[in-house]
Amino acid sequence: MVKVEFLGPIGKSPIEVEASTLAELAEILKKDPEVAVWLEQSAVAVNDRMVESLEVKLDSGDRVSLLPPVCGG
Amino acid sequence: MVKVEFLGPIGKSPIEVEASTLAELAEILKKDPEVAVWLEQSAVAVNDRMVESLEVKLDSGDRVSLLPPVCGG
Amino acid sequence: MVLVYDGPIDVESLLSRWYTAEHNSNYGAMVTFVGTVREENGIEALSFDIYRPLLEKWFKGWKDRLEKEGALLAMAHSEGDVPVHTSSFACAIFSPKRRVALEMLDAFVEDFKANAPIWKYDVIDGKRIYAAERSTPMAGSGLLAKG
Amino acid sequence: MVLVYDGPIDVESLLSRWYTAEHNSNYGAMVTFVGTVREENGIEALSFDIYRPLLEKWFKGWKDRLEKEGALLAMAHSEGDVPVHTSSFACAIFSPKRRVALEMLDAFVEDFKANAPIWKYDVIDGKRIYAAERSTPMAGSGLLAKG
Repeated sequence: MVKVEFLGPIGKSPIEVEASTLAELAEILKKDPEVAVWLEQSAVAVNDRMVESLEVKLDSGDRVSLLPPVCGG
Repeated sequence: MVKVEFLGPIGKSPIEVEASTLAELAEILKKDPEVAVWLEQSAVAVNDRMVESLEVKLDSGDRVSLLPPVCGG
Repeated sequence: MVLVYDGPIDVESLLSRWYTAEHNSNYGAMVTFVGTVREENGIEALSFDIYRPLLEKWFKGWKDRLEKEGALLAMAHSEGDVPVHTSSFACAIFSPKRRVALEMLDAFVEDFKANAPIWKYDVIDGKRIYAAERSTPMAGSGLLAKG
Repeated sequence: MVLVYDGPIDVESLLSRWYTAEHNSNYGAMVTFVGTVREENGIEALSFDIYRPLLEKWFKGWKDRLEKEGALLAMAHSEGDVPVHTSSFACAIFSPKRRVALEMLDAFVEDFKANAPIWKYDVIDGKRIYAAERSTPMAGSGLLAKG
């Protein structure tokens, strides 16, 4: 199982899903309307490392974070 | 009489001279070796206003300042 | 490490602390930036969420980059509510020479705005409203919308 | 007006004073620059002469320029001896928005170096030696060498 957390204003509790790549996870998240609206604007980190490819492999216990648009300061 | 003051490192006491333009003053100052070495690198103010032309007229009581290279901070 | 304040930053003591800690370290220039909450659009405060693990990584990247230039970086940010006219962000750069300090301050603050994992909310009538239109998608956003 | 200190600037109290005076004025950004005397070339201190009437005029030109951008400028400088690891120059810009503050800090500090009527000396073995090679001729220099 992979843990997915939704940071900042997404305001959704973490979920656990079965997915072996980010591409698979993307398909799952697109089906959740509450999450789908954020996907276009969100960056992604796996175990606190920013990632930029859907081919990234996921192992059980991995933690994926969705980071919506930021504004510090 | 025009008062000429030498700022910062020139380290010379003010002098009073007869001059009706900056061009005339330049001729006088070039003859003083202690001052002449600074002329190439110094800016000039008349009554605390920066000037950029030798044609500037001088009246009795005017104060001319020579400003050698600066380095604040 | 980023100093995280619960609420407003005590700017006076923070700047004193940074200056005191480093003025003997032979840096010729200190530059600082302080962000203060403006009274506008009827807000009573701004409020912030921080994702600390990634903030620390992002900050360490900048700290290392500045270290290569012989410079030192320090930063503080608020979490939670920060009332108008109090401050939520402060940073300082110490450098042997002024050019590095001035250029890096600009670059650091701009990258902070674009890529530090911090989320901002307006607080109006006690309610927290995400500042969506002032926020910037981070580098690499939209990955999971692809395919 | 430029705050002129006889010897080193008390940076901690000065920055506190500037921040305290303006944090309620609805400026979103404060930037500061502090110049500290580095220990190098065997100096024990730097020493400064200031020509105040022209410094004030030069400073007022900048203050007016910043005011047109809705920003506020403050500055302090030392006269006389400033020992190594103490500070001789400080300035602050307060602005509604960060871009003005960051850009004007850079432009102001660079123009300060080139055109503020201040002369610098190294102090070595108690002797004051003009820092000729680090100094910059002001705009318009050489007028009286012409003709």
